[in-house]
Amino acid sequence: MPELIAKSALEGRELTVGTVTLAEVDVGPITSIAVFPGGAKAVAKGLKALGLAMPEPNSFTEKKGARIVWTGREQAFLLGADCPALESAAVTDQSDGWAVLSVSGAGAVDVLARWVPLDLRLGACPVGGAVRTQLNHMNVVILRTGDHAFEIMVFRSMARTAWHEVESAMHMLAARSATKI
Amino acid sequence: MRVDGKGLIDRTKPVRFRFDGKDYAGYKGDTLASALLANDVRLVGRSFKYHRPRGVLTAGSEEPNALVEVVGPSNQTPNVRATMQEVFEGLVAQSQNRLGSLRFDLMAVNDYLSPFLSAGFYYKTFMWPRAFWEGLYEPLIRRAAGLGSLSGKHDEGTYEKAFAFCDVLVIGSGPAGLMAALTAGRAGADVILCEESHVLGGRLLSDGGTIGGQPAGEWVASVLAELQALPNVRIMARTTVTGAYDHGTYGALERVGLHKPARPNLPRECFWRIVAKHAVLAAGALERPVAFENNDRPGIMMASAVRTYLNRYGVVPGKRVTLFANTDQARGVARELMAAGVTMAAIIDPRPDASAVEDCPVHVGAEVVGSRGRLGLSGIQVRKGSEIIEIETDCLAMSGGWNPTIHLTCHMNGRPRWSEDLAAFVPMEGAVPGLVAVGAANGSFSTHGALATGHAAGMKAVEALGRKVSVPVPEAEDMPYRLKALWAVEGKGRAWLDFANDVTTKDVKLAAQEGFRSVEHMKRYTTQGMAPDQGKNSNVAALAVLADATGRGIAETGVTTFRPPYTPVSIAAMGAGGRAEGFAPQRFLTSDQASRDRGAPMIEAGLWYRPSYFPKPGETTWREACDREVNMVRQAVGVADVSTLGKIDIQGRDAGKFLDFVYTNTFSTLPVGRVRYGLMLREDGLVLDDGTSARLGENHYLMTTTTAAAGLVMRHLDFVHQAFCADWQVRFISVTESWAQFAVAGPKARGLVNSFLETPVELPFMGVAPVRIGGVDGRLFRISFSGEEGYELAVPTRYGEALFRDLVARAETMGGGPYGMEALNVLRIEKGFITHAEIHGRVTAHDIGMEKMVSAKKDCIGKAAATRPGMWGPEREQLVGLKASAPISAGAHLFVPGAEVHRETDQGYVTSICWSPTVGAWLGLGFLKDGRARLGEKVRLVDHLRGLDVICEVCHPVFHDPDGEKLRA
Amino acid sequence: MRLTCPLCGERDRREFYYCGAEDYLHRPAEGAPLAEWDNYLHLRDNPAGVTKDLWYHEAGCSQWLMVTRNTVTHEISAVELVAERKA
Amino acid sequence: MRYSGLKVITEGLFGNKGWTPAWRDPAPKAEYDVIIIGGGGHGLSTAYYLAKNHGITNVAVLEKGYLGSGNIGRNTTIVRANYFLPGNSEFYSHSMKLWEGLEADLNYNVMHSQRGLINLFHSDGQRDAFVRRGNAMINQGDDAILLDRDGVREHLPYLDFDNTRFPIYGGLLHPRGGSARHDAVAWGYARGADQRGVDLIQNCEVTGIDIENGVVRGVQTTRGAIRAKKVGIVVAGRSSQVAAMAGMRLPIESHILQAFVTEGLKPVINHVISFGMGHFYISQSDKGGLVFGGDLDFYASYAARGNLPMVEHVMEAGMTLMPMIGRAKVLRSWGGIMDMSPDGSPVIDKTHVDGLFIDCGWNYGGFKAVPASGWCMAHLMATGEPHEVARKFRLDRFATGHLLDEEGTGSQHNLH
Repeated sequence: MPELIAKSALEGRELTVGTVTLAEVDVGPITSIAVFPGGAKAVAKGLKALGLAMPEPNSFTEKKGARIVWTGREQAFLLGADCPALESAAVTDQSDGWAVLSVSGAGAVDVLARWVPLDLRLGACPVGGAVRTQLNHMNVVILRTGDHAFEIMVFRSMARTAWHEVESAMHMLAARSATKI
Repeated sequence: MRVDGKGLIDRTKPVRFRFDGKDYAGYKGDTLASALLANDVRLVGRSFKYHRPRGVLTAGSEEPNALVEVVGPSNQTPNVRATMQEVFEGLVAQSQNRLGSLRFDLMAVNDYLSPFLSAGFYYKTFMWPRAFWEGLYEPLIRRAAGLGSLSGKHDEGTYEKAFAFCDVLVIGSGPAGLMAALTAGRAGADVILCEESHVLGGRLLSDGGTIGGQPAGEWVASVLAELQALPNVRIMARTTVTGAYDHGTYGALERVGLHKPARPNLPRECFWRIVAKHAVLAAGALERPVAFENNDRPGIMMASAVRTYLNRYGVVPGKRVTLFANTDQARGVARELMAAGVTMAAIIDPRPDASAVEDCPVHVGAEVVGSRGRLGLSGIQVRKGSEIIEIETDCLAMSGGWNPTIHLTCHMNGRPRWSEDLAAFVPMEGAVPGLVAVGAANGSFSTHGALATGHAAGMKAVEALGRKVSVPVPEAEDMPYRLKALWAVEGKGRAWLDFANDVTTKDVKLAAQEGFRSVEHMKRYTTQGMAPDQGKNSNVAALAVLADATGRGIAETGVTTFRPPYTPVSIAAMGAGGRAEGFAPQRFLTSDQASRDRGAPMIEAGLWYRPSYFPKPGETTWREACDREVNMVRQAVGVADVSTLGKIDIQGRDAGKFLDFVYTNTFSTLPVGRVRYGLMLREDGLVLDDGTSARLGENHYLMTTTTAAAGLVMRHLDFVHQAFCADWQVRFISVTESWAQFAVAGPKARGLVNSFLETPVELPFMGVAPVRIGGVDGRLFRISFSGEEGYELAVPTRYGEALFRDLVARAETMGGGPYGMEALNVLRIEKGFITHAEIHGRVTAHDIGMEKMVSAKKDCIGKAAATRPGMWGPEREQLVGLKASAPISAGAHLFVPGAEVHRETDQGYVTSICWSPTVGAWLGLGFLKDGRARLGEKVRLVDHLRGLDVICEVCHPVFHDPDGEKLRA
Repeated sequence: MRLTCPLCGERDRREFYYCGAEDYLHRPAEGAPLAEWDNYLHLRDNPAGVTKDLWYHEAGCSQWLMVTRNTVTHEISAVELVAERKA
Repeated sequence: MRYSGLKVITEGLFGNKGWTPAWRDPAPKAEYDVIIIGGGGHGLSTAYYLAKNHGITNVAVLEKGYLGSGNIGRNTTIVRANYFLPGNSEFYSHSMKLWEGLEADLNYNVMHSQRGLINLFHSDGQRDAFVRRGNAMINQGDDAILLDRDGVREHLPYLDFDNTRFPIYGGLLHPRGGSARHDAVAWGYARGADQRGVDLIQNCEVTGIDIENGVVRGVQTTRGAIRAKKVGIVVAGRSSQVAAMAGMRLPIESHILQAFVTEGLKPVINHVISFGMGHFYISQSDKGGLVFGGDLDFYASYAARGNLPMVEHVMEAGMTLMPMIGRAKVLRSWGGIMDMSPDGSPVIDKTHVDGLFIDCGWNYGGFKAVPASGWCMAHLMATGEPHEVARKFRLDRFATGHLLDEEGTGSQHNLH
């Protein structure tokens, strides 16, 4: 039985238009951690091994390449590291469920302002922010990874639609700035 | 004509454009209206009903008359306001709503028939003979109605939508708006300043005067320079705030590329959703026309518009101008025109105590009572006391005072307040939470009033934001607004209120005469205020005429409802992104490309695309492929991608208990490694969804839902969990996207599957086990939707395409191959399995013969409501199988053979059908009254739409392998 | 229209799904008479004024929210998590 | 005064001075035989048919605002008889027959125009559901034609057949479907009822219902108390408030439905068209405006105005289905208050109070039901028995489980 070849949702696409770069990102394994009622302490202990803890709402923390992203009530996604055994939490592999797109560059906020019903300017969404919201009609998790950088997690089967929509906004924004009077 | 030394246009940049086939030239910064007036073109349109000649009335977006079609290379835009369309090189526009040329419009015959076309005439006629309404009258009316024309071609233009957030949204950039933006901006607040026009400054650009000792234009330039330099201030020109919605949300339309030739990716328009903590409405006021006989001729314009064309565009609309106005402010127009060398034929002021001291003849206590000039004004008649004076004039500037632009403050059903001394409606305080009106929009008509109230509103917002700032208010004119309200001049002839819909004071009086006394009845009966300008130029005067005709005050008569949008917004802008495939996300299977490579047509299944069938060379119809695929599964082995089914991972000590609560049957007793079919009800007792759930571990289940109900079920589980058992030890998350899952079905399925497993496994029917496939951890289920021995092989999605290609290739070596949705549907019908065609939301467990699955030992969602009497009984239709030798159809209805075919004799309906190569007959599933008691009977299947009338045999839904030996082989 | 999710913060209405009045939280006990189920599923105060209804933060944290809201002005005075609501 | 083309000419020649009021504006009497609460389409048609069919003319219609100020004054004006459940199909079929004689009956041009209604479908599953509906319509005696893709293209060439998210598989054509001028329907029935002696009393809000040991005696209003033997509650979106005055809790939730009209355009759409994969239906009025709507805003509300998310969804649906309307500009948007019921079908029934009747639950299909609703409510109030075609519109059907759920979406009020 030959080895099965793996394929990412967008096969590593990358595109720059104007000041904005759009690219598929490999964030490594993704594991959902959903704490059972009363299980917070046990989970905290389990996560200490990675130097991490369950994050505050709308934020993510990073330690040595491993990120823990808030994704709901007593729920988080562990990115980029294998999840330690946590007996008082529901641990579920989500690695293949999501495609991750990075949107970076000076115009990144304006591009996302075309589709995301949230204020993504630094003041309202600082680096280390993680928000569950919409990109047009798709549910997404948006991580603020830099002053001019975001990573957007979207359902893998919808990756092409997400890419198309961000790309169309990039072209329109570039056309606007090219015709500034 | 153009005058020198005036206007903010760029005279170094001439711009050529075309109107109604003739070429003209204007300058950069001109609007189509100003450029046409500069070329002495006065006739620009025709009115809706009487097709009377229409000329430019205003200089803003409230323009009722100068509506044109802008013709692009591949499309055209109707009803464009010439007063807002900036000219650009190569602009092509044409007049609309005419039969023949603009000068000789055959429809103008209506003007002579006007006595018979009074308000509401069409309610009283066109009723005889009955067939004539749709045959003759209506088609004529429809062809005559409407203004501009759509091209009928798809709109290929680029449009966008965007979100914006701010502390303070300032609407309008006149003195009040600039002052509010400056105050908030200097305090460091996050400000957005929207201005409808392409230049900022509002009335200051037209009325001149001085602010803080410097000319108004210079003050505007200095404030704009400061605002542009502030990083916390965003200026949005060409952006109209169109609607006020809940909780500080505002709609706004930005004209992005309409003033340029089309460019790739440059949006024509952008529809903004702006969320503001505080909003300042500084939208100014709209000047009011006066209704007098034949006050609608081209050349009769608003006084403020004449002033704007002079000072912003260096254009004078006439050579001998007259002014008819009832305020001191309006006199400025006459003085500035004379200063620019234009002849002022006369000033007519209805106020008997008005000043007569001007550099031109002044008639005080006088009124204009008529006008002449078919296609453009040539003279007016003035009545003073009993004397009638004839005056030659080609441009009459008129002003009946000002209406504050209060629209946005009334978008939440707030009614404005009538101010007796201003003779105008002013906003009601707090009608829209967070929105405050300032300047002329609030009845403060002087420049000082605007600056002071704009500053005050800015300070209020700054304090509310916890900031501090001190900004001096520069001094400016504070002329009192002394107005003697003049709505209509007494006279016999027709005096226009609504220039576009041709509604005169006679029509309003007729409405009152016929009992339509409410202002809403008057509006609908006369269509006053229902034209493109939505009554901006006529509403207040019309209700004043109605008040007089019904013996009530204006305040008591009241206004009609203000509704978004403030000015019309294109469907393409508000629908940006919806065009073509943008309307909804596309979800692709990992096997998508592999299926397309094999020529499989992909069909929409919810948001997913799934292969319909896999045609082989020589096969011309889908049925040929489908029959082959069915036989292939029955006789060899078939592979199908079933990844679209919803998959929900459920963990925790109480997971079993939780499933018992949402499913009718019991799952807490399911052994680890086994799978069970579950039926899920809505709380109203009807079937929500069905599917298999597997127990992977002591506290670990995997629920499968149908493709269609995946989202619905997830939301349902969240509700049941959070509302009724939030404290249980159970958590769940969707893993639909994490697994690629393939059905392998047929007598050779086990051989195919085992050839992929690193260590073959003997799975019992309805069993599940972890497996290793090609170095990858997967799962193997032994479940079957085809009725054959069947498995479902699941691997992490990244390996999906690879596994599918290998499975199909190997299946083909065994006489099998891929099968699509059509074959899958035939297989499941042959086996009597249901889909949402059967569980369509009006069906109980009893109806589909599954009442025994409703466990008596435990409660579950929907159990109680399912016991309602109407949910049981023989009159309900029950699931049955149907067999026929002739083609049958889904959607047909069932009758007792020989009975009359009518609703009362209807016995049921057909939900799914197929030609079954396995059984060699047409098979169907459907619902029949008391069906289970009628197996073996004959029923008559009637499909009027497809012309089918077939006798069928009623049978048990499971046609193939009823005892399930193949499943358990 | 905007709702403030207790976890995610203030969000545009488009992120939420509305299912109905707060009555849905008071599920009749097992064996309750059908009249109680008619009340639970169908009959509503449907006030023109302040009411409590149920919203699901579909695009956010997937929490069901109990919102105290005025059906005439759309003013929202309170939002709490159904899972953590006071009894 | 009879209306006719001749009358329009003769009056026109004499300055239109001769036209008399379309209805009187009487003050309320102390007592009537029957009081109808609600001067909208259903209230006025009920009063008209009480007088015309049953000779009961000592009737008052009490309207808190102006006649036709509710949903009849703002809707997408669609008239259709394309329901498929027994209980609904006969009712709307009856209404359609009444529509077809309405101009002559009322001597008022309601501009009912049957230019054909097409429900589009975009999958085999949707086709089968529409075939079931079409066959039910024909079994009921109405008209339905199944169009394939090319059949739709013949009628509606401007739709996007090539570059759209959900391809058009075909459509169900309901040739007798169409539209009418909504205000004219209210005014026609008002004039007809007034001419037969019914008192139409505006600016008269009902503030209480007088009941003595289980029997209705009359109502309290802002213009004094009025006694009556029979009282009908016909107030659509406000049903819960008025029913509460009689101690009743209804299976109703009031919701906002937005609708839109564009600036006037030359004729470009001749049918009523509904999109199958999103909330969008459209027709073009005789004045040239495209009149279209979508779905509820989906939260309970009496604000009679909506918010942007649903507006944008409707526009996006229009753009994917018929991008040629892109450059038509929305002139006005409004919101009506829809009385949503747990199965999407109405209630025309007695109540627990003797002499008190209820007509509500019209969701957003009330306009096409105006004639039959009035006909059947008048029959019920006059005879005490439900009319044959409205027999299933019982108030207790939700408790008993005899549902009429056309959408099949269950008891959640806002899903119909």
